[in-house]
Amino acid sequence: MILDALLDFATRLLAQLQSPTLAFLLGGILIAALGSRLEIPESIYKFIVFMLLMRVGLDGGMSIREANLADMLLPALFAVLIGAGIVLIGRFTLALLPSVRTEDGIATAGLFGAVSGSTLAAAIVVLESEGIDYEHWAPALYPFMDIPALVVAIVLANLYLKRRDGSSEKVRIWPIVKESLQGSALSAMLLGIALGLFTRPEQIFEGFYDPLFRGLLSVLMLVMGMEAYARLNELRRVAHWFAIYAAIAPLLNGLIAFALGYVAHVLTGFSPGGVVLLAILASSSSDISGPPTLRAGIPSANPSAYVGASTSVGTPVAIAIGIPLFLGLSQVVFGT
Amino acid sequence: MILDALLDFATRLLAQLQSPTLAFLLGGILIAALGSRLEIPESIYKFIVFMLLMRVGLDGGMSIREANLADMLLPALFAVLIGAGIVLIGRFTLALLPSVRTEDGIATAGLFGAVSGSTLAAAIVVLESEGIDYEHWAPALYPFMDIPALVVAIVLANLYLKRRDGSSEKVRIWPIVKESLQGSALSAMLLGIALGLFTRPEQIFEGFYDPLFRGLLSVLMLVMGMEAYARLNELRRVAHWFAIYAAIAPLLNGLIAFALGYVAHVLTGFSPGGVVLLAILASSSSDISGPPTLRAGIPSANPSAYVGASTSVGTPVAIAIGIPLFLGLSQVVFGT
Amino acid sequence: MILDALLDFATRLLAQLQSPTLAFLLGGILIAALGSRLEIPESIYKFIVFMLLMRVGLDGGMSIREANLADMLLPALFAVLIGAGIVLIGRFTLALLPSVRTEDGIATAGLFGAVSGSTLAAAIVVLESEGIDYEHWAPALYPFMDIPALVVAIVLANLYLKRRDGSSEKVRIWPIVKESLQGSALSAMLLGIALGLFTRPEQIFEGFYDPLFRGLLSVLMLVMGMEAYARLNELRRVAHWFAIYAAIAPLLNGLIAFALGYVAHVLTGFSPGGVVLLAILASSSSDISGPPTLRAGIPSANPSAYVGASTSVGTPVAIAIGIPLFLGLSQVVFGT
Amino acid sequence: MSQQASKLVIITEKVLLREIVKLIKASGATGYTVTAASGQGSRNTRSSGQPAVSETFSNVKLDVITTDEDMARQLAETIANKYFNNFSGIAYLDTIEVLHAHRL
Amino acid sequence: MSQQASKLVIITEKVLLREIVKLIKASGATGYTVTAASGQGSRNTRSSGQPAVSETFSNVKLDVITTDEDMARQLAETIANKYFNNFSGIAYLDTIEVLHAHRL
Amino acid sequence: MSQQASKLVIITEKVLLREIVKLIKASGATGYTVTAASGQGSRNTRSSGQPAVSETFSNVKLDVITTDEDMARQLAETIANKYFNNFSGIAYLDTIEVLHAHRL
Ligand SMILES: Nc1ncnc2c1ncn2[C@@H]1O[C@H](COP(=O)(O)O)[C@@H](O)[C@H]1O
Ligand SMILES: Nc1ncnc2c1ncn2[C@@H]1O[C@H](COP(=O)(O)O)[C@@H](O)[C@H]1O
Ligand SMILES: Nc1ncnc2c1ncn2[C@@H]1O[C@H](COP(=O)(O)O)[C@@H](O)[C@H]1O
Ligand code: NA
Ligand code: NA
Ligand code: NA
Repeated sequence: MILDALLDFATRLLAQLQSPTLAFLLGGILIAALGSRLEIPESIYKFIVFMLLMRVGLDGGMSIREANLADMLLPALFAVLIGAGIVLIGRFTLALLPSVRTEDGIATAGLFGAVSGSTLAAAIVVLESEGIDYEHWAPALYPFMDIPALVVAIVLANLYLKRRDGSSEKVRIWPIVKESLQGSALSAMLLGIALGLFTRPEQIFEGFYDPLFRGLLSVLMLVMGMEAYARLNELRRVAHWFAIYAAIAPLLNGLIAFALGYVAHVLTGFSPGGVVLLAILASSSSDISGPPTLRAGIPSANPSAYVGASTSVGTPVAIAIGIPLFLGLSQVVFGT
Repeated sequence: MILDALLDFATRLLAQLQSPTLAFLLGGILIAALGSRLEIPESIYKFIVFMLLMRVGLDGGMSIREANLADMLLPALFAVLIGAGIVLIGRFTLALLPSVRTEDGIATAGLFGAVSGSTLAAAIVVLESEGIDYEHWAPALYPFMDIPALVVAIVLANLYLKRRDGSSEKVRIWPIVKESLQGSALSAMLLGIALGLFTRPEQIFEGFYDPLFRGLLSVLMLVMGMEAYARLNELRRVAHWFAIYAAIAPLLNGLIAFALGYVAHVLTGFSPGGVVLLAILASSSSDISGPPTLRAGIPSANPSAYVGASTSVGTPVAIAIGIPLFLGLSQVVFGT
Repeated sequence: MILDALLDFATRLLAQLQSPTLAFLLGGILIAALGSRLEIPESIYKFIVFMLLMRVGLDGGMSIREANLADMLLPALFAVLIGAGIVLIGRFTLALLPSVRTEDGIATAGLFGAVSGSTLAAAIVVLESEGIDYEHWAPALYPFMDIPALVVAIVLANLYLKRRDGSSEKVRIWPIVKESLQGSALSAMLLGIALGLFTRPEQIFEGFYDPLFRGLLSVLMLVMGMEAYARLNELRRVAHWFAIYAAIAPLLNGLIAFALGYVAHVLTGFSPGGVVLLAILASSSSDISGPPTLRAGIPSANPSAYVGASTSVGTPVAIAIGIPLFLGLSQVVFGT
Repeated sequence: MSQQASKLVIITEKVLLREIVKLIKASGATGYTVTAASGQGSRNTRSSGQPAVSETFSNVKLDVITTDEDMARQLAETIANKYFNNFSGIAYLDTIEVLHAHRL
Repeated sequence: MSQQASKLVIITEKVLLREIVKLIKASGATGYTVTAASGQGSRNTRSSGQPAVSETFSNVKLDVITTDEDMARQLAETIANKYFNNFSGIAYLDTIEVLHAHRL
Repeated sequence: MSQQASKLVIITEKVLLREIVKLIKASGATGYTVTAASGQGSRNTRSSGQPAVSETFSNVKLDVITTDEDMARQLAETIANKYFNNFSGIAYLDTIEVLHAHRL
C-alpha cells in the first residue's frame, strides 16, 4: 500500500513534469539559465495576473451563491490558523538559526505563510485536468491565510526589534490588512468574487475568462521560471539556511494544512479536492503581493533573503513537488 | 401601458446592473473608491480599445457590402445634425450659466456631442445579448456624429473668444477633421470598415475579434469605472453645473436622437435596433479621442471641466441608465 | 499550361490580397501613409511575437516526436546552404555595385538570408487555410537558415574591412551563433520545440496557442505594414540599389530554395507544402532578430540601408508576392 | 572636444510633444532628448485622452543641449508664450560641459 | 522671470514613491517630477513585488525644483534618515536657472 | 556628508546598454542610473530590432555620479571611442553636490 502510494507519487510526478504548467516553469528556468533574451513585458505579466485572479474570483463568487455559508466557516478558521501557524513555526526554527538575522527569518516565514496567486491558479488547473471535484469557493480562503501570515510576521518582527532596540513605536494592524486587501492580486480576486456573487457574469466567464485560463497560466509559469533563475543570485548572497527552509517549508506547511483539511473533511464534509487546495495554499509562498507589504512592515529585513527564498526555491518546490505530492496523498487518504 | 413601460424599464435596469458590462463598470468605481492598487496597464488598455473598434469596424464593413447605400443616407444625415445640434444646445444652455466660463461650457457640449467607442461597444454587446437586430453598419455613423460635434464646438468657442478678445485668427476646419480621423479609436474603426468592405476577414472575425469582444469589453468597463472615480476630484473643482449637465445631457441627447431615429424608421425603415444605437451614440460622450482634439482647438478651456464631466458622470450615466432606457423605450414604441 | 499557371497565379494573388494576412499588412501601410495615430504598444507587439513563435515551436516539437529524423537531414542541410548562399550571392552582386558601400551590401544580404518569424507565421496560416499539408517540423529549419546567413555576412564583412583597413581583429563565430539563439524570437521557438518534444502541451496548444494564432498574426501584420511605411524614409536616404535588391531578392532567393526543396522532394519525399515553406523561409528577410546581431557584428554598416530594405520592401514583397507565387509554382510543379 | 554648453529642460504635458518638437527643430537646435515623466505642479491640467488610471506618464521632459545660450532662452520664451498660459509646464536652464557630440 | 533655483534629485526604489511624494508635499515644495529609472549602486535592494525579469524599471528618479535651497537640503535629510538605512537611494543637488514656472 | 561630484551623462542607442554598463562597471564607478529616452540628433541611426512604430524609446540615458572627475572623463572617452563612430550618442558632464549616497 505504501509502496503503491510511492509508485503512484513517482508516476504522478513524472506526469506532472510533462504537464504544461510545470513544463513552462522548468522551461523558464532553462532558458533563463541559457541566457535567452526572451522577455514577457511587465504590462502583459500584470494583465495575466489580473485575468487569472479575476477568473478564480468569478468562479468562487458564482459558487458561493449556491454554497452553504456554514461549510466555509471551519476551512476559513483553519486557513487563519495555518497562515499564523506557519509564521510561528518559522519564528522558532529558521529565525533562531545562528547565521540568520532574526528579522530576516521572520519575514521569510511571513512570505511562506502568505499565498501565491499563481501557485493557486496552477493547482486549480491541475485539479480540473484530473477531474477532481473541489468546493469552488475554496480559493476564497486565500485572504484568510494570507493576511494573518503577513500580520503575524510584521507584529513578531516588530516585537523582536522593539525588545532589541528599545524603541517603542506601536505596530498598527489595520494598515497591514488594508495594504494587503488593496494589493493588485487580492483586490482582483475579491472583485471577481463580488461580481460572481452579486451579478450574472456566467457568459463572460465561460466565453472569456475561463477558456483563457490555462493558456495564460502557461505564460505566467514561464515568467515564474525565468524569475526563479534570476533571483538565485540574490539567494546565494544570504545564508544557506534560507534555501534549505525554502525547500522544506512548502512541503511541511502543506502537510500541516492537509491534516487540518482532513479534520474539516471528517467534521463538515470538506471535499478531498478542497483539502488538496488548502494544502497547496499553505504550500505556496507569496511572490507578488507579499514582498511590498513586508518591506513596508519590516523595513530592516533583507528582501534578498525572503524574496530569493520564495521565488527561487519555494514556488518551484510548491508547484513541482507540492502539487503532485498532495494529490497523491489525497488518493492514498481518500482513495479517489 | 405607461406603467408597464416603467416597470419594464425598472426590471431592465436591474437586469442591466447585473450584466457584465455594467457590473464591471460599477466594480471599477467600487475598487477605486476602496483604494485598490489594481492597475490595467496602459498598453493593455490601448490594445483593448483597438480590438473593440476593429471588431466593430470589421462587422460594419462586412455588412455594408450587402447593405443598400441609400438606406444609410438619412441616418448619416441625422447623425451629423445630432452631433452639431447637441453642441448648439449646450452652447445656449450650459455655456450661458453664470458660474460657467463660456469656453468651458462649449467644450463640454462638444465632448457630449462626440461619441465614445467604449459606450458604443457596450451598447452593441447589450443589443446582441438581447437578440435585437440592428443594421450592422450603424456603428459607422460614429464619425458622422463625432466630427461635426467637435468641429462645431471648436468653431463656436473660437467665435466667442474672438468676439471677446478681438483677436482675429481664423479657425480652419480641415485640420480638426483630419485630427479626428487620425485618432487611434476612429482610425482603428475606419480601417476595420475598409478591411470588412474590401477583403474577406470573415474567418478572423469569427475566430478572433468577435469571440474576444465581450470579454475585453468587461476589462475596459473596469478601467472606465476606475477612471470615473479618479476623475471625480477634477470635477469637484469646477462649477456644479458641469456635473448636472453631465447627468442630464446623455439622456436628453439620446431622446432627441431616438426621435430622429424614429423618423428614419418611418421614412426608410431604419430598424428599431438601429434607432437604439443612434440614441446611444448621441447619449455617449467621448473620453478618449475627443479631449486631445478639444485641447488643441480650444486651449483656454479647462479640461478638468469637460473631461471630468464626461468621464465621471456622462459615461456611467449613458451606460447605466441610457442603454436600458432606450431599450425600454424601443419596446414601448416598436413593441418588440 | 504556362498560361493556366499565370492565370492561376493572378487569381491567387487577388485572393491573397483579400486574405486577412495580406489585407492587414496593406491596411497598416495605408493608415501609416494617412498619418493615423493608431499604435500597437511595444509590449503587445513583443507578446504577439512570443505567442506566434511559441505556437510554431510547440507544433514543430510535437510533430518531431513522430517524425523520422532522417527525413529532416537533407532539408536542414539545404537550409544551411541557402542561408549562406543568399549572402554569397548578395556579396557578389549588391555589394559590388558602384554607389553601394560594400559593408552595407553584405549586411543587407545577411538580413535577406536570415529568416523572419512573422513571414513564416503568415506562410503557415496560408498553407493551413488552403488545406495544404506540410511537415510540421519544417519551421524548425528556421535557425538552420538564419544563423548561417548572419554568420557568413558578419565574417565576409569583417574580412573585407580587415583587408581594406589592415586591422586584424579575428571574428569569433560562436558569439554570433549564441547571440542569435538567445534572441527573443528564436529562443521562444526553440523553447516551444523543446516543450512540444518532451512534454504534453496538446491541450494548451489546441485551447490557447493555436486558436489565437491567426488573429494575433493579423495584428502583427498591421504593425509590419505601419513599420514598412515608417521605414521608407530611411530607405530613401540610401542608394536606390537597396530598394531594387529588396524587391528582387525575396523572389530569387525563394526560387533557389524551391529548386533545392524540389530536389529534397525527389530524393527523400519532402512534401510539396514543405517545399513551399522552405522557399518562403528563404524569401523572408529578418526584421526583428537580425538587425541587432548585424549591428553588433558589422558596426560600420548603415542600418538605414539594411533595415529599410528588409522592412519596407523585402517583407511586403515576400508576403504579398512570394507566398502566392510559391504556392502557384507548387501547383504547377506538383500538380496539387 | 570638451565644450561649455547650456541644457534647456522643458517639462510639460505629453499632448504638446509633437508641437514642441517642431518648435525645437525650427529653433536651430542640433537635437533633443525626450523622457517620459509624471509629476505635479501648481496647475496640473492633464488630459492626454488616456485614462489617468492606466497612464503612468502624462508629462514629457525634453532636453535641448546647445552652445548658443541665447537661442535656448529664446526657445523657452517661445514655448512658454505659446503654451504655458493654457498648459502645465516648467522650463529651466542648466550649464554643462559637453564631452562628445556628433554635432553641436 | 528668470530665477536661480536648486534642483534636488532623489533616486530610490519604486516601492517608496507614494511615501516620498507625501514627504515632498509636506515640505512645502511647489511641485515635483517623476521618471522611471533602473540602476545599480552599492546596496541594491530591490523588491517591488514585480518579477525582476519582466520589470524594466524598479527605481524612480524624483526632481524637486525650489528656490529655497535650505528646504531642499532639509527634505533630502528627512528622506535619507527615514529610508536610506533600509532602502537603496541617492540624493543630490544641482543649481539651475528657472526660466518659466507657474509658481516657484 | 555633502560632497561635490561629477555627473557624467551618456545618451545613446538602447542596443548598446549591456555593453556600456560593462564599461561603467569596469571603470570603477560606484553605480549608475538608466532611464529610457528617445530623441534626435545629427546622426540618428537607430535599430534595436523593435519596430519603430511600436517602440517609443529607442535611446537610453545613463547617469554616472562620481567624485573622481578624471575617471568620468576617461569613461566618456572610452565609450565615445569605442561606439560613437558607428552609433548615435552624446556625452556630457555636470557638476552636482551629492547629499546622501551609500557609497561614492
Ligand atoms: N517645483 C517643481 N519641481 C519639479 N518639477 C516641477 C515643479 N513644478 C512643476 N514641475 C513639473 O512641471 C509640470 C507642470 O507644472 P505646473 O505647470 O506647475 O502644473 C508638473 O507636472 C511637474 O512635472
Ligand atoms: N554612482 C552612482 N551614479 C549614478 N547613480 C547611482 C550611483 N549610485 C547609486 N545610484 C542610483 O541610486 C540607486 C540606489 O543606490 P544604492 O543605494 O547605492 O544601491 C541605484 O540603483 C542607482 O540608480
Ligand atoms: N543637442 C542635443 N540636445 C539634446 N539631446 C541631444 C542633442 N544631440 C543629440 N542628442 C541626443 O543624443 C542622441 C544621439 O545623437 P546623435 O548621435 O547626434 O544622433 C539623440 O538621439 C538625442 O537623444
Ligand atoms: Na503559504
Ligand atoms: Na454623444
Ligand atoms: Na531569408
